[in-house]
Amino acid sequence: MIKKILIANRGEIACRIIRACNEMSIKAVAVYSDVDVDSPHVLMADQAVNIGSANPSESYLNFDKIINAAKETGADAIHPGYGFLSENGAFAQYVKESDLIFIGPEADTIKSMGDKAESKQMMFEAGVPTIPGSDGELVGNIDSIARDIGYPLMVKAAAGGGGKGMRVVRNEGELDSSIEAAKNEARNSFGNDTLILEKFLDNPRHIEVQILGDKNGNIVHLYERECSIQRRHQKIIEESPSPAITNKFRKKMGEAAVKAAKAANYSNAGTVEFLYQEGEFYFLEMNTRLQVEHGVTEMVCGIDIVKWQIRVAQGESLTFSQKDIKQRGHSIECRIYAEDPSRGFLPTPGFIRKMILPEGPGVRNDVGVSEAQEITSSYDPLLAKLVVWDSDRGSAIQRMDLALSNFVILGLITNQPFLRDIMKNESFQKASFSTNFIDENFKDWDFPALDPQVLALALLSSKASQAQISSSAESYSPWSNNRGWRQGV
Amino acid sequence: MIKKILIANRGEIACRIIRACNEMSIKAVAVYSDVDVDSPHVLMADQAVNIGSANPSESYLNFDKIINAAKETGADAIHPGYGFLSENGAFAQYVKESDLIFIGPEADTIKSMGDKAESKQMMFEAGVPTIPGSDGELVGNIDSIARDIGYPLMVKAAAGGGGKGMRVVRNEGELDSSIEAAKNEARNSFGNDTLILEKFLDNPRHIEVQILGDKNGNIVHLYERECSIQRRHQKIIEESPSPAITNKFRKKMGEAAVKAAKAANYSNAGTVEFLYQEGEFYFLEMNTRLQVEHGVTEMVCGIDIVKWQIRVAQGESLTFSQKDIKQRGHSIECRIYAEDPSRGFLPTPGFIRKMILPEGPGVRNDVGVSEAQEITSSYDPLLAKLVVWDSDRGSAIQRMDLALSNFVILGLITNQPFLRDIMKNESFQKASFSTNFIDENFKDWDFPALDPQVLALALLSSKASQAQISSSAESYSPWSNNRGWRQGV
Amino acid sequence: MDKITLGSNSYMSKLRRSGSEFTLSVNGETFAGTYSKKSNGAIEVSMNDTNSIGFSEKNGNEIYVFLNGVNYVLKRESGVLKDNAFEEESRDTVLSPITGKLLDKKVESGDLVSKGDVVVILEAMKMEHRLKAPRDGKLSKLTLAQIGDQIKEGELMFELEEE
Amino acid sequence: MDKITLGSNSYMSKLRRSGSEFTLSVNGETFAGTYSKKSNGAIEVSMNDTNSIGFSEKNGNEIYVFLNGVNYVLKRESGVLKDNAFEEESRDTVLSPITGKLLDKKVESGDLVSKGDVVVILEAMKMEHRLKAPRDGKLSKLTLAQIGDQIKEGELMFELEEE
Repeated sequence: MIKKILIANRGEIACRIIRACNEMSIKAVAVYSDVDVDSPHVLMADQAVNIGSANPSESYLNFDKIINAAKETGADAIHPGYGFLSENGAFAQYVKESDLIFIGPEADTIKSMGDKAESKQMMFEAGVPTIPGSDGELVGNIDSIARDIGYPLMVKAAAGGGGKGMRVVRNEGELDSSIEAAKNEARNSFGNDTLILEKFLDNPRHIEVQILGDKNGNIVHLYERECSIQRRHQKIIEESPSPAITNKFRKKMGEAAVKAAKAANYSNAGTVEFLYQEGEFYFLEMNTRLQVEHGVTEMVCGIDIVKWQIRVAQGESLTFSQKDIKQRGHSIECRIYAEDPSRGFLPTPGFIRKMILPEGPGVRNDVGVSEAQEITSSYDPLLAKLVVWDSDRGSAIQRMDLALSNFVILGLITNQPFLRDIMKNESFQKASFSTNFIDENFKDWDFPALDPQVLALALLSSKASQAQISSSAESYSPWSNNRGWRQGV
Repeated sequence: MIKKILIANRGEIACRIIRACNEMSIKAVAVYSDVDVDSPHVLMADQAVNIGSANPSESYLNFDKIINAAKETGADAIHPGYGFLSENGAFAQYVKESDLIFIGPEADTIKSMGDKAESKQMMFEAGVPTIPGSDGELVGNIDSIARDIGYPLMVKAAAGGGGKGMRVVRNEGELDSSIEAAKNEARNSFGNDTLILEKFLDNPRHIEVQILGDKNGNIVHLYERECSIQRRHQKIIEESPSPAITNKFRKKMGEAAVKAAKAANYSNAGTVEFLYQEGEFYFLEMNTRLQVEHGVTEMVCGIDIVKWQIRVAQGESLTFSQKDIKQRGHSIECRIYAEDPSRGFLPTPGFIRKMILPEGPGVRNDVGVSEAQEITSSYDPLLAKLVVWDSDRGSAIQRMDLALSNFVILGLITNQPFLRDIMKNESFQKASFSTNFIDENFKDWDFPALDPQVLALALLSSKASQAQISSSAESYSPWSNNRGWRQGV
Repeated sequence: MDKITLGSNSYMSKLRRSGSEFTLSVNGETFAGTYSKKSNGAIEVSMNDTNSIGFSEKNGNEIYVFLNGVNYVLKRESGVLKDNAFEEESRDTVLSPITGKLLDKKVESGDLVSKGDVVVILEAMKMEHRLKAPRDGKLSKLTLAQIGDQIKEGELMFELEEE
Repeated sequence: MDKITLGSNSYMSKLRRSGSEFTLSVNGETFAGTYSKKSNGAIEVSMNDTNSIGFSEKNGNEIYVFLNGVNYVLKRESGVLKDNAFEEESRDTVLSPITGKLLDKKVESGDLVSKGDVVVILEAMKMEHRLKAPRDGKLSKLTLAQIGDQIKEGELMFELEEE
């Protein structure tokens, strides 16, 4: 049985995992970089260890510092959260070799799923739908390969990334010139002009399925999440169930995800991401870790995913099977980011001068920051996840809008006003959207014109009290010596 | 369709109802007494009307002031919450005669259920188990009546109340002297020595069933709540489901409650309270209103009781039937009171200098107070209801203990430390308790001996900043003129 | 020397600070520790190899503390001499345990009362509180407040003549 | 007269208080209202028959406001003369839009650049931000910061020679 877990992460997800540990009577060890000394995850943990400077490679990404902190504090397991080392197969292996339990799938699984080509091939062989394409290097009769895949399609540099060497081909007439252009661009960008062809989905939804497996071969899915509302290819609003699919289709996707997980010999929590368009779905990738948006699944299925991660990591079997898992009602998550939606979602560091969270029935706050905290530019700008549940999608949207309107945060620009506008958007309310939703509906979003009352209130404001402004950096800190820290019993 | 609701209440339940209105796009009108001018329910509402002085009979209990406020603001319905006018049949009738919708059952139902003898008789006739007794005035062969009921039994003044003229009779030998004593006491106290005999339950549980009915004759139950943890006959901890009963028994109680509600021609939300002992349950009373502890049922059944109260009040039919209602997981509520558990639960007014609410998965805060608020001695000392949900009772207890331990409230004595001790109590954890639980386990409860760290922190404290101490009473208030108040759009 | 009281326990305490260090004496025992203030107003205390973070505010003779998951309201008497610190409350004097309203006076000044007799009834937060005679005796003092008047916690309600 | 800016909108505003009353002028229009401070630090504003309660704090040239369910960060320029208040930002000067780290400089001072050419790359919160030349021209100034150095929002990154 696990007695003490080191959480190799920070922010809201570290807090989330510490809570689960506390509730399971497991001690929680936080690690923190210099700038995070007063962060909530440090204050919530039973012990905390300073692991270096703000630069992630010297702290949250540093294998040895994390393993050493675990050894020093007598932890017997490491939970990587999401991001940082969570999908690093070498780290998972190193944890195991250090005689610690890695709370996640096996290192080999992480590695295979991390290689996009290998994972796609594995899923294709397992019979999971993948995006039709030229199956490797484009040779032979290109016209006929293209016809087999069907238009529109995408020509891509095999070595590519970042949109370079990529062309959408709408019809046969565009094929030759697009291949020529992509080839040139690929040669110039990557020194390699190998191309592949793939079906192009111009209006897809991003729908993913939550997977949970134990070490005894039991794998279930916890149904799907709709994650199409994205900006810059990053999700900002997620919900469960997806309003786009029927129950029959839902079952089919769930079964495909379980098939994918079985093919990958999966244990612990994971997510199979699909693209969905016009009644077809295609494997996109598998995330071998806890997902940011796991909360909406927990609300709808009534299963605590983090607690189950810990249980299966210590060898326990799932106590339920697929037929026991039921979706109930509807859950939506909004990610509250320190970013400016009127300027391309630029991150906006600052100092949280005041924060009041929404409360009430069906409202869940997963928060990683607190009042009087400096939000630095060192890390991801995610401040909090606001999750609501209600009996149906319409009610959940209204609950979310009310909760957002009760979310007070002063001291930095956040996407809160933007999220409220999305809740009021008709296409969102009708669930008629794809991953292009933000571009199509909010391309030139600006903050609203000001009511004179706002200006009056602004000009009536007084300076914050000195206490709130004072920086925490100068205060005496027991952690600066890299000492362990224990909260009294 | 209801467009605007006046909430004839204050505190957390007024806030709860205002939230439901907001989510249903219904305008909410708050009423408030002079001392409540800065209370959260006033600030949350779309409009607020001052209805008089702190004395309830001049404000929250005053029929005309409330009806006038509804008329002035153009409200079309009144929600009474719990307490105050919620079980006043004459008020319900007055609301109806004023051409307003009363959000609750019919006035006649409220009146019959408010008369303890009438309601018991009605339930007995409907075939709902009632506590065996002498069915009215005690005449004839008392010994044989007593033998029929069985010992222990209770002799009670028919006109009684407050424990006067009441004797527990353990065996036949005590009968005559107890009757004599009760008679004298009854005569002295009430000028009426009529007695009744009733079976005495020495170790009962208080289990109640939530009822929901529409105006079209559909009545369902939302299963039971266990409410045995009481001090001074007032609940402080409630949970659902009850850990005391089997599923078969649960069904039986639910059916009895529906039978009771049908006998009373019930619509809207209500609660049938039972006493349970040794495999038998007995009708205690019916509460014809929303219950304080409705939240635990909402968490377990996934049904928003307040929203349904509003829907059925405007004539909508229930969209689900009994078979659709399922209990899932376990929910516990702790009532956070301004009271001193070391001094007989005396109320402890004060000023809330700091309040930080617990957050995270499965945690719900129903709060009626805020930081920098004066808690006066004018009203009930309930500050907040902390509700948690988890997959099973053991996990829910651990979640509640963690949530309580994250509930910061400075400035007045609360029962928070006492509630934490209950969560750690073995009998509570084993669900082995009756309504005598507090007396049996915490009769001489005292605050814990202090760790030197607490004393150090106490002596390191500094005075609160002036801003926090300043009273709100002197500030300019737009409400003092009894004007309506509108929050900007 | 301060006398700090919580429930039925009292602690003769003294704290001396020097920079971020302090010495605490409690009922004769001495502890050394360090402390620091956090940006959110919390205070971190390090004592006996244990670090804890909590909140603490004082107001008049009350100190409010949150530490390790428990909220405390402590009473403080400053400058108390150690000798008379633990004196018992008199059985002859009855103070109001609450802030509330005077609902009724059941006897008059000078009356004889028996142990358990109700002398005054107070009301706060919708509940009645009956203050009873702690022993048999003669009522030498009774509150001059009128029925309906506000009463403060700690206000003298009545006194019995000395035995 | 203050110039208050949010997003692409600016407001020439002036507020005069007298007791609990105030007069607000916005872009030439005038409003009368009253206000009061609440015990929890909130401010209630009454204008145009509407009462609203919100929070407001200022810090340097920023004002943070929460009102009617929306959080705002407003920029304030004090004592602005009305005439030059709406002057456009120069297309010749590029400031850092974020606080972050200098990741790379793609050209050197004095180089010729074409519109859209990346000049410097910044990093904040794990994301890259590419600052591009707003027009063709010659780079007359380039930040002296070294790669890896911290950059503040509003710091001059580069300047193009006048046309």
